[in-house]
Amino acid sequence: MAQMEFIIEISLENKPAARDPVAETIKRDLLAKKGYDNVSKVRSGQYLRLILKANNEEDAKEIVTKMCNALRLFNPVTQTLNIISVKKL
Amino acid sequence: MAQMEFIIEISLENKPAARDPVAETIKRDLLAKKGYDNVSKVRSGQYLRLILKANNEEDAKEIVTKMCNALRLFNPVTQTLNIISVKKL
Amino acid sequence: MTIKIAVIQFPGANCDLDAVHVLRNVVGVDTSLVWHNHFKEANFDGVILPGGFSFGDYLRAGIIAAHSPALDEARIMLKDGRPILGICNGFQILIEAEFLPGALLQNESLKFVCKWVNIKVINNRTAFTHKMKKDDVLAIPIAHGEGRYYTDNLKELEENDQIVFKYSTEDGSFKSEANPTGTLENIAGICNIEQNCVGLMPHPERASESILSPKQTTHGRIFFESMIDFIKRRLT
Amino acid sequence: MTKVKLNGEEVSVEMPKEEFEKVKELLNREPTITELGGFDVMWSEHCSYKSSRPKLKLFEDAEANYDYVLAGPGEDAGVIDIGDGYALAFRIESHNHPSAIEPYHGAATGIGGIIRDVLCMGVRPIALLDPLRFGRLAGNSHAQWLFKYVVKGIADYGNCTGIPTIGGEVEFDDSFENNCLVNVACIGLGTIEDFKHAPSRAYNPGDYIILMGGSTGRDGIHGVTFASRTLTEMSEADRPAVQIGDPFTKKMIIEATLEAVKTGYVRGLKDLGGGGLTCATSELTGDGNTGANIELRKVFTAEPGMTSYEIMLSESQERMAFIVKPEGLETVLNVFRKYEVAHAVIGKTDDSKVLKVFDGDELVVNIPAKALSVSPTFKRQEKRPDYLDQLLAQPTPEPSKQIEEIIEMLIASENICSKEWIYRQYDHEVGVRSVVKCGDGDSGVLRIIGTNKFIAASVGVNSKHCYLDPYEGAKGGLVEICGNVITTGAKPMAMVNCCNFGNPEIPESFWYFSKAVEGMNDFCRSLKIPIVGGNVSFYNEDEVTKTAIKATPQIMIVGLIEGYENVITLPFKKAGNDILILGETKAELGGSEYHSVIHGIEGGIPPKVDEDKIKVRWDFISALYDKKFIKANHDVNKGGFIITIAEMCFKNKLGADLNLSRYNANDLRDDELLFSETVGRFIIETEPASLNDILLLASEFKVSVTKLGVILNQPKILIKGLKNQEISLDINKLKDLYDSTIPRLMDI
Ligand SMILES: Nc1ncnc2c1ncn2[C@@H]1O[C@H](COP(=O)(O)OP(=O)(O)O)[C@@H](O)[C@H]1O
Ligand SMILES: [Mg+2]
Repeated sequence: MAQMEFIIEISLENKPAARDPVAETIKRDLLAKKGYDNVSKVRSGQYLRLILKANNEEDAKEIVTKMCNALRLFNPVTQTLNIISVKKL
Repeated sequence: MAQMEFIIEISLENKPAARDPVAETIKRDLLAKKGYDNVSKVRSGQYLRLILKANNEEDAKEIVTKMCNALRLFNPVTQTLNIISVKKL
Repeated sequence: MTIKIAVIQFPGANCDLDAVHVLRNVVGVDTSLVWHNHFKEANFDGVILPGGFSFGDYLRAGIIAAHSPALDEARIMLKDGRPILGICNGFQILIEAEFLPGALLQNESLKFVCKWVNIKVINNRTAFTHKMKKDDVLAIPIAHGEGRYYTDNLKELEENDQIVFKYSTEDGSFKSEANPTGTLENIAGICNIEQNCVGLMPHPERASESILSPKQTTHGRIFFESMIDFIKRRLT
Repeated sequence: MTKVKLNGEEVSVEMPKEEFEKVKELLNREPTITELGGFDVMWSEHCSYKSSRPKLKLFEDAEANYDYVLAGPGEDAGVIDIGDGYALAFRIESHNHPSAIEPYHGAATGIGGIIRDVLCMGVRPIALLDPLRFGRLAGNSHAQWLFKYVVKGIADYGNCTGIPTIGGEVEFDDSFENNCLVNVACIGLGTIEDFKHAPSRAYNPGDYIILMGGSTGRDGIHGVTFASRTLTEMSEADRPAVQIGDPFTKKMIIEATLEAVKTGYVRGLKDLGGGGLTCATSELTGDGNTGANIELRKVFTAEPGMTSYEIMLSESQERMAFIVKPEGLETVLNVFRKYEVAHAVIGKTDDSKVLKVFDGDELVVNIPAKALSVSPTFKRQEKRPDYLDQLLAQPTPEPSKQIEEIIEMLIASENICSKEWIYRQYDHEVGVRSVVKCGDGDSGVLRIIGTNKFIAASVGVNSKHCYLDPYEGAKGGLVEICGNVITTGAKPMAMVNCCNFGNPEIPESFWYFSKAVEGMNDFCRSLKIPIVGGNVSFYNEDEVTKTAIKATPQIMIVGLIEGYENVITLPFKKAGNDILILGETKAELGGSEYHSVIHGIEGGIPPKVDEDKIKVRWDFISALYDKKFIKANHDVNKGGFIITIAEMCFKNKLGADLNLSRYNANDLRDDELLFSETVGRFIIETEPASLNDILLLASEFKVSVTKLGVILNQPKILIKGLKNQEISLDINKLKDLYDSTIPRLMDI
């Protein structure tokens, strides 16, 4: 089967217990700025977008998940891997 | 009109024409060296996920864009704000 | 018997020459600066992973260097009990390579911080601290942006006596103002269960000569002297 | 922008029409588009110094007049011989325009650029300094944003490359609101051999030309013409001229370059900065009296399909050009391979004196190698601004506040308070050389490992003084910065400067530049300080309000200390010791912090410099050092000498008991005596036992020395002998004010 290219977006986020100072700072600055009290929650993370070859969407997801685990792209003690989207290019 | 809660994901990235040394290094010094040469492109950024009250999806997008500008979370000279998704909670 | 120490030069490391200077000229031990791809454990009695910014610390401090072949070599040394010290970025690499448990997160202030601080010796039985006394307070500088230690298993760390140093005030108390980064329990350095591998955020190589210390102390030297002593005992 | 007809087609260039005609005349034909782009960039203000060059001629003779100067103005960095076989290179440069719109990457790539300038002298960069200017922080989120990200940009780049930022300076003033100044300086250390191995010239035909480092991209094309215009003239489209810094690649380039130079096969070295490959190849061959053939398609590009114009003019960061002996090619390439830095042999030098660039078979550049560097110059008009008379005539109002309150306000003011918020973010110790660290002395002091030598470096100038009198202000800057170096025990060795001014086409702005250059030149000649380099940044002018920044000729001095026992720090050491002041105080409150913070005025007559007196005073201090009389030393500047004394009390929580009745020869008002910014004064700590010897020596030298009081064991400053009242100040409170200002203002 011919492989296709997929564009896949992931985020690496800190687990709540490890705290998220970036998000905390944003929330604090928002409060200070006023007018943004409609924002109730903020989480931050690292964003990566990859283009890779795979057989299908499921395969692409699997490749990325395996790769992130094997390379420790995220530190499992404090971070989680979140696949945001997979699309055929 | 009653406001609803939205969950919105964004990434702040370097403009497409600008360099992305973080992504270039991940690709060259990590992925390629570890044999993941099926990955042809990497871009990196800051990921944010927010929960906020808004009238509708468009409104939610606008609030987030304004907020990022007001807090100077990114600089339009070198970066873009990319709205990944907006969903009603 | 001559003792040979390796300082690994990872791409982007920048305290490598500093460590070599102190080992050679201050401590007086035979030391080689070894490019990370060229490192062969068999030639060395101990290894130091220096501070700096390996691979620019892009993505996360230490993660790319953790995949260097040098770590496979170092793993052999880890297993057979030879001493391994990770200083600052070296500590981050040891964490990412899973020589040591936990994670080093961005400082709470989100800022890089460079200053002289005090650390208290919690475990003085490791390869790098056995010439110190328990509860000694050492003057030593830090310089990092990602040094907030975190573990989801503090209890185990404590039970195994793996906490080696904690930030403290000059008189040894663990007040929060003595904590420069928001690190868990003031933790500044830890070791493996076998105690031959130590990682810490502060820079002993910057605290080894009185000319560089605000109070003319040389506390950093004791790390390296302990290591030499540890190696000698192992070899006899 | 000018529209010109090139081979029948209309194209836009930055250069005026006359210069386009000059290009045609020079080539005796129409240029190709790639050639024209090269001229356009190389003849821009930023690259060619066309407005400033006639004036800067004053500085040109450093190499000839001082035997220890190895390289002077005109080189990528000034270089001096500091003995024991070591060479010290240093340079300062501006990155104002990019930083004003992209503070983080603008500042970061500024550091990147200055590192390259020093590296291409063949030496290891060992220190950075960063004099900065912003609008006032209080309630000003734009100024806060610029300040925060400029500091972060410098920190992230400097820290990552492992070069300590050992000092700097900052002022906050409304005139920098829309035009912040980000100047950066770098110091490099190597052996004299290293330096000789790496001239920025290609002297020999038949050598290889290697491009090494980052890939060449479309980012940053025409960055220098951007720096040669005022900000508001630009369209959005100009803005990607700000590039993304890559400190990791830079660190690899540093190590690979130094190792390559050590092989002995490198015969020339040049960084790629403004003007990119065009500038580097034409300067290497033009200055070396050779020529070259370049194969453009050998250049590794970041994206496919780049035109020859784009490749030749790209200002992509992190690139170096090497001239390598043929027999050493493999050895040098192996070094680059080890560090995994991208590289390509892009051509060879020859004896044609012509720069030829081939794009495949097509010859896209074919010009005399020297042609690009013979840019036209402009004789600019200068005119003293009319507003100055009125400003200078402004009197000092009677103080409406108590002296204590004034002192508290001054010490908490943005321009006087502690700058710890900045230097804590800088790794100022990497390299294990930092002996006097930020905040402990007026200069950073570094040891030279393997010797008993130390270098001291400081940078700064008082923009408010220069605004009122650029001639005296520039001289005053020299007095202060030399003073900063002297207080740590050093002898000033050489100076580099960075001239930040408004639009040179406006006569009033050009007058400031002209007078400042004259001031620097006159002072340096009479005090025998070689000027070994500089940089000019014009067009720091707000197009909307038509106001220029306050004139800011930044001055950097490097000094030398022989022997650790001669290194002096700022804090008071011991209660009971004497506090002396060197130099008299005059009623010189013009442009002072007192005027601005307390009275909200900018005028008055600023301090004047008396070179003869300064010279004797420096000689006198040197005599005191020889006798080991000085225990602490700090020069007096912003806010006057009480501020100086307070700063000396802070670190060791000591105090001062002062009686000023013996120190008012000029019968000044209390505010004049306390807050005047007369330049060239020092506060020193000495032991009581040496007082008589010191006073004797003072009368021999004919310098003014007065004992102001003694160091107290309590954190208090007591002042007697003023006209009005006795004053008591709490050091802990002052220190709190001093420390908390910037954190408070920045914690939005
Ligand atoms: N922009 C800066 N970067 C780094 N260090 C700075 C900066 N501004 C000030 N400093 C440091 O803060 C200390 C005090 O600076 P400053 O008040 O300008 O000195 P002075 O007392 O000579 O006027 C010095 O050690 C100086 O190097
Ligand atoms: Mg000073």
